[in-house]
Amino acid sequence: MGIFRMPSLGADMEAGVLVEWLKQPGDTVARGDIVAVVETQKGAIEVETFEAGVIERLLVTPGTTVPVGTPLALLAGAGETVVLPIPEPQPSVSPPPPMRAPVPLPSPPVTSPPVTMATAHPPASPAARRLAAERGIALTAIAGSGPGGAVLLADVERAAATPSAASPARGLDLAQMRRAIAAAMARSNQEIPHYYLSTTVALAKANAWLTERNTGRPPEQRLLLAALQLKAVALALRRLPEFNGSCIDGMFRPAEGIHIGTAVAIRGGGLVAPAIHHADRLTVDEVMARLRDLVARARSGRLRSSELADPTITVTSLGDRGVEGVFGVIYPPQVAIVGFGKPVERPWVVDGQVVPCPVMTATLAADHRVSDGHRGALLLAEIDRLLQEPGSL
Amino acid sequence: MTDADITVAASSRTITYRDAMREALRDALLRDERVFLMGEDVGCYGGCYAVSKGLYDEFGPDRIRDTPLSESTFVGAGIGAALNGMRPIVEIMTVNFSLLALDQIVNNAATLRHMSGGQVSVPVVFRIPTGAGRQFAAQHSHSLEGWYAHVPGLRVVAPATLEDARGMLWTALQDPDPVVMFEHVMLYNMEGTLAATTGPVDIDRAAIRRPGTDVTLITYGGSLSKTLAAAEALAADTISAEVVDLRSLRPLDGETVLASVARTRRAVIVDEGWRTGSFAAEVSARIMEGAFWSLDAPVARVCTAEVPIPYPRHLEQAALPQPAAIVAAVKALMGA
Amino acid sequence: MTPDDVRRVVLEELSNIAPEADLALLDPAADLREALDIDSMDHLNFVTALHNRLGVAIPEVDYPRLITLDGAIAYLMADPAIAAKAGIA
Amino acid sequence: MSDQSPAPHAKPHLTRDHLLDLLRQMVRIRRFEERCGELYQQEKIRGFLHLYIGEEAVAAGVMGCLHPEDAVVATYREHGHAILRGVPMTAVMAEMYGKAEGCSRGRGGSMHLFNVGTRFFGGNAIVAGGLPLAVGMALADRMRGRPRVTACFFGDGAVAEGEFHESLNLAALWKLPVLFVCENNLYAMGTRLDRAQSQTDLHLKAAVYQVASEAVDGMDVVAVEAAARRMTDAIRDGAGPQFLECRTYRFRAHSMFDPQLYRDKAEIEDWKRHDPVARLSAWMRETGMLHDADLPAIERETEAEIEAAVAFAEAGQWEPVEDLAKDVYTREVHP
Repeated sequence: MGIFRMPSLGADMEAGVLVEWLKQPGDTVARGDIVAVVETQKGAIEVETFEAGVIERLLVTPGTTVPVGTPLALLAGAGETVVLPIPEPQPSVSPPPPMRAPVPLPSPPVTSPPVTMATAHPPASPAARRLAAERGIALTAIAGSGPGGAVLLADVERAAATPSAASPARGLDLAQMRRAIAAAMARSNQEIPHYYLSTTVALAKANAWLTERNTGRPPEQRLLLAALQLKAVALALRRLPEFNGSCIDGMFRPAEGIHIGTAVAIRGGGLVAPAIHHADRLTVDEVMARLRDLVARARSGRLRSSELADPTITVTSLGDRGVEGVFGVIYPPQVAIVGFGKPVERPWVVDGQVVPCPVMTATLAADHRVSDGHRGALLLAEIDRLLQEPGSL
Repeated sequence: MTDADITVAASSRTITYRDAMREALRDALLRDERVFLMGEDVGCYGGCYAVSKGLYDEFGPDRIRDTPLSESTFVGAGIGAALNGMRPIVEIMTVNFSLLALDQIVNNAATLRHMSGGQVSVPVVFRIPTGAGRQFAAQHSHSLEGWYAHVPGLRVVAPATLEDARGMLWTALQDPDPVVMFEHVMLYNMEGTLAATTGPVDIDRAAIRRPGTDVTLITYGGSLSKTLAAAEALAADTISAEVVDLRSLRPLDGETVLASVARTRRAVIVDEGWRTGSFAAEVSARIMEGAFWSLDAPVARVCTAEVPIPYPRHLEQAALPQPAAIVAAVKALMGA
Repeated sequence: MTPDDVRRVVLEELSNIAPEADLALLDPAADLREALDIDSMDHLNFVTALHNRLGVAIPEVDYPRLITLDGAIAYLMADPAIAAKAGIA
Repeated sequence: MSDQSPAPHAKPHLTRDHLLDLLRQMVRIRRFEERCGELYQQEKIRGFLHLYIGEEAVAAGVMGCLHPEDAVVATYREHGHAILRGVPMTAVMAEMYGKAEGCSRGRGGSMHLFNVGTRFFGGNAIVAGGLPLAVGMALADRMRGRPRVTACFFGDGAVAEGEFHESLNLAALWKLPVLFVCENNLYAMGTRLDRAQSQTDLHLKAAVYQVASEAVDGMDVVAVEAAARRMTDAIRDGAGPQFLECRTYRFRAHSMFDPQLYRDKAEIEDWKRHDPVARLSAWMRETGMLHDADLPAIERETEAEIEAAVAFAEAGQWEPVEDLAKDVYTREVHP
């Protein structure tokens, strides 16, 4: 005999409210008879039985909401009594096969595995990011040639153009660089009669000026002592031009512009001295900006050849670490090289009083064929004087 | 009828998406006598999806107008009434039948203002049920929101939450231009709590339904729940997914989308339309144009397979975007 | 941001400056300039990167507090800008 | 089942055998639809389901007048038409389940039954969507000089669609061999005819387009058959399109999920007094054409046929998901 269940009356009907029984226990029903009224979100619908028989028992009282398939009443056939099957979990109709993991539909054509490297700050094209990640190059070390300075694939390829793993520095062939320096230094020693001068320069005023200038400025606009040093040398050369030029076959030719080659140490060894062009015409801020740019590109091997070929003098500085004094070797065909040592605290006589004062050793190595000690001393003195009036640089 | 008469007592109540939409209809009919509802079986029958059930008895046949099965004509008539001072709400039974009325919507509703040199505007709202999921087979399962979002002159919105179902209609009615509001058929039974005071909401901005840092999941309408489910599953794999509900397809709130992608650097778009020429393609193009330099991976799309929707349940589900496919797309972007 | 987040940013920037250095072996109490051969320009770039990614001011007077890795992390964690940040820059 | 003999318009006398056959066809539809209603409530059939109970006389009357090479275009209420046209009940039931053995490989379901073998060109779920198709098929027949008829079934709702007017005009203009069969059951889903049509005498609408048209009692299978035969003969004689308005009534809701708020029960009961199956069997009994054993025999045969169809559907396979994109194009195309 049968069970009369809550029917599914619509595609999106999950449950129904039994509103009213139209038949009572004991009533006989034929196939198609209306047995109950069910309320759905679309209104009350009369529900028929598909089995004939006698209503044995009503299982749900009017007003209750039950899910589709729930037994609502028991029907006995002629003379039978119905045993309610133990309410095992309502076996909803045999569902279609359990959904296998969705078949890989023509999924989006993902090209190479995407890069998951730390997202560098500067904008960079996805292609650039991917190659940089593969080659272990930090995007921050690459100045981009794309719009807004974005790093493009070509930028990374250039930076990545390094020989075998030997050279840790990116984009630079240190072995080849070593050979070039060696050749230049050897020639310098053979051809250029160096004479050397040094003097001690007080830095109190320069440091005070720098500290005052840097307060309140974000880091990228702050100045280093090196910028003042370079500008001082450039202005001093205006008054003593014989230290700014080249000497070829013993003949000195003064340079039209003051292009100061700034010695930059390369990590892991190596040295380059790219030029800051017309350093004398730049403000201190501009000198600093050029310096920052040159150091960054030098250390990532992205210097333009023109920048390496045409300094008219070289300045080498040990910064705030290293030793007090450095005597350079002149880069042929230049005729002079200025050196700045590590600033140190020293007793210093000011207005007859001995006070602690930061000082540094400034040196000059020059080509005796072109100049002599007296003019060299004037140059160092002029540099010293200029550094005592940092505001005028 | 003043505003005061429409306040609702309880602080918040459980309500379905369908009831929230009905409340919005009733509220609009009470507040503005220019508003009337027109469509097939919206009156005596109570609405194909029972959204307007009971309104016929309350407002009568003049403002709850059953129409013959003449989509082109009654949609055109709605546009005409809007031209002439009314604020019609035209219910097109499903997006599948709206194809018969596309000419009126595109060549009249969307075009009249511009074509007339700004002399007229068409303040009509089209409510259109959309989407698949109930085995209604190919002719009754389309998702064509992207077509409408292509047409200048139309605004297109897709309420995916109870707040939007309750709040978008009034704002759309205030808009002097035609607004197409898509209601995904799988949302009608969605139940949840809604504050009694919820009123009109904006229809311009996208909403971040779930903050995240590793990838941006962009979706709208009926796919929102599947996208949130995918985000949940990704969280278990320590992938933090941000879910952006576009809410409006035209205009598209590019600002919110691009800001999110700039932060997460990856984007997956979930759209029940077919991939080729889908709305997801438009969103992907805008990301490529606006956030290219921030991208760490190609923009991915999870769309409906390019087949007429089949009747059998297991094929229909295999064709439609599913959380598992969204999770797989994200993992592909993360190189996992 | 957690100390781990800050540590990750600091080490990332140090690796940009000294890519060949094995930061895992870095003694957190050592003077970074000596350990990683950092000159004044490197140091300025390091401070600039921290400023841009973490939004901390780092005036020159505070440079001495960035000499060691632990010192730098402690200094950065104490900065109000860090407490406000939700995630890694 | 259909009249095989190509003899020119041989008119079947209302013999006992012929009447028994009409009765058998209507009972097959009636029981099949009842069983589908039951299977839907047990969630075996999903999606939409539109039952033909009450309108059987129209399909039974018209199908008998069509030749094998004629064509049929129907609507989403097309189970009866498909079965009477010769589509095996097993294939139709399997399609209702969505099984791969279904007449549309399970992809169409209740509203989209197709069977090219019997030239049954489908149910169509868009109201009036089939009319332009029928006109086009008839155009091809006319251009190739093929003496065929295309029978196009649609409801009173379709009469409000633009396609109805465009199709009738085109068919009349080009004298196309189309039999337009309007199953006017008084309701377009929930909208009564007089709330949808200014002119409710539908066959007059067709006359305006110079299409020969006639209305007939859609609850009387003999009347429907006679009219349909007259019209198909006229079409085969080159008289051009014909329009047959069958005034009938559906005893069940529009579809499964319809509380029928739009009509009252008294009206349904009133129309049930014209039940086409009961009417034919009563008339045959009165004229001595129906013997006591006939109806029980028909019921038994029908029950057996339906049980076999359900068993066939239950045993059917689901189409493999890998075939999802199969047959989107005739030749493989990847967008």
